[in-house]
Amino acid sequence: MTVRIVIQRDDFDISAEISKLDGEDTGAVATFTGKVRKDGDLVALTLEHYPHMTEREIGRIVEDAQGRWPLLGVTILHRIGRLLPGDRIVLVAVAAKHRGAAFEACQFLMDYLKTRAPFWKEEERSGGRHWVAARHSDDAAAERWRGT
Amino acid sequence: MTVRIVIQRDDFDISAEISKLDGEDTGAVATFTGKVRKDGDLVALTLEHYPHMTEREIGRIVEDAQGRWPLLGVTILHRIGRLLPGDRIVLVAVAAKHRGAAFEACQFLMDYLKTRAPFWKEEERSGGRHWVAARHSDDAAAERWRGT
Amino acid sequence: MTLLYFAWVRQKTGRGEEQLALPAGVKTVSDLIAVLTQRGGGFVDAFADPKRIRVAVNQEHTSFDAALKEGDEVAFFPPVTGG
Amino acid sequence: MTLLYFAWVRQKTGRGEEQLALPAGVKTVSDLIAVLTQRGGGFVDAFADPKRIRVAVNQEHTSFDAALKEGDEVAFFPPVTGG
Repeated sequence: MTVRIVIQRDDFDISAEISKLDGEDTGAVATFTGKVRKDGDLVALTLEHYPHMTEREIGRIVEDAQGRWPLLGVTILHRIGRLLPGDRIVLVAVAAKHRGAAFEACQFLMDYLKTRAPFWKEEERSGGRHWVAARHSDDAAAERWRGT
Repeated sequence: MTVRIVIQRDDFDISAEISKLDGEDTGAVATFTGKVRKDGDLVALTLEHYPHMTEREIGRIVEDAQGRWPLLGVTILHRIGRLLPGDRIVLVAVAAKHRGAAFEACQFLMDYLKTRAPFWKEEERSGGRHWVAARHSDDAAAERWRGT
Repeated sequence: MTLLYFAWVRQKTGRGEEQLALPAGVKTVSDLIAVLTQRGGGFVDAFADPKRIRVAVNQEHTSFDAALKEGDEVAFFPPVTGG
Repeated sequence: MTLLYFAWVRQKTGRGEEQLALPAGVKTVSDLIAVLTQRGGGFVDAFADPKRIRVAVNQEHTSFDAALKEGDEVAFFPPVTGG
């Protein structure tokens, strides 16, 4: 089991990240990439995080996922700093023998990342800057894994 | 909405394929890559397909997905010919505004690809060659989308 | 009409494709299978267990009771195993 | 102990980090918030609506009734919005 948790300012290449994850037992790789969406007058997003806790919290989320599914590799890469519309923000990549585990673990990791990993987004719009509010839909998405 | 359906012998690069799919409204890209798993004495897999019908059937599956989720782009790339353990077989990539649609459509497309798209795998093992049998678990995976 | 055979159906029948005039009395896929089976040999073997055979008419999945007409493209194959 | 503030909690308190000896009588996160609020100004504003604040002690999410001891790292921040 390979686990890579990376917080960085730079962009990433999905193919390169997957190739670090891939083993010969891997039959299925599921990935999720989150991007800054063009959204009205949005100029940029700035991502702040809680160094050290971020890596530890994501590590706990990955451990939880490993207890739920037979995984062969997990990469979670999250960018920080100022990002523009079209920029990639986050990559979650999961390798497993079969597709069910890869798909489900990838969704689980994203849902928990959204609700547990200590990152905060500040938007710059033409009218000024403001902190993005947490979304109830993200809490609901994470909640559905409870008791499973 | 960009739809790309490609059947080819050559390998593919996931980053390059995603970049063809990506628009400025895209907030979420989910991908699935299927690979030839190292499996005991497996030497190679040879993939045969039904030219023309393959593209048409996958087109119908994509249309079905578009009716279920608000999608911005879909790429389905399937290799044919002789593949070795570790080789990529299939890529499904889905772009959407939000992650729920991207994840669900990606799973749906894989499940239907497995049970509807006219491809057949022949295994080469040290003991000889044989055609892979369809799996009930794949039928069950596709079945769960019925009535949704 | 055009008949196509894939995977082990192709191997058992010994051919991938053939042209055939719609045989007299053939109204459905089942009727066509009955005619093909009369050829004996590999065709008997290929269609011995109809539950293991799938059919597409004009490149759409269908069932054995689907109607056939002159000019149709009819393909026989095992359950698919791609992805 | 080390106190950390993130996102708008940092902006309202006007600081990202501070060192503090565990104040007398502070047993829980709630007690600590009461002491910080006594500073007035941005601290009152930052903690005005406790439902909007989350806390981590020693880099683990916890609740306002979590026990504190000298040397703990306590972080205050809004609900997270990464990913």
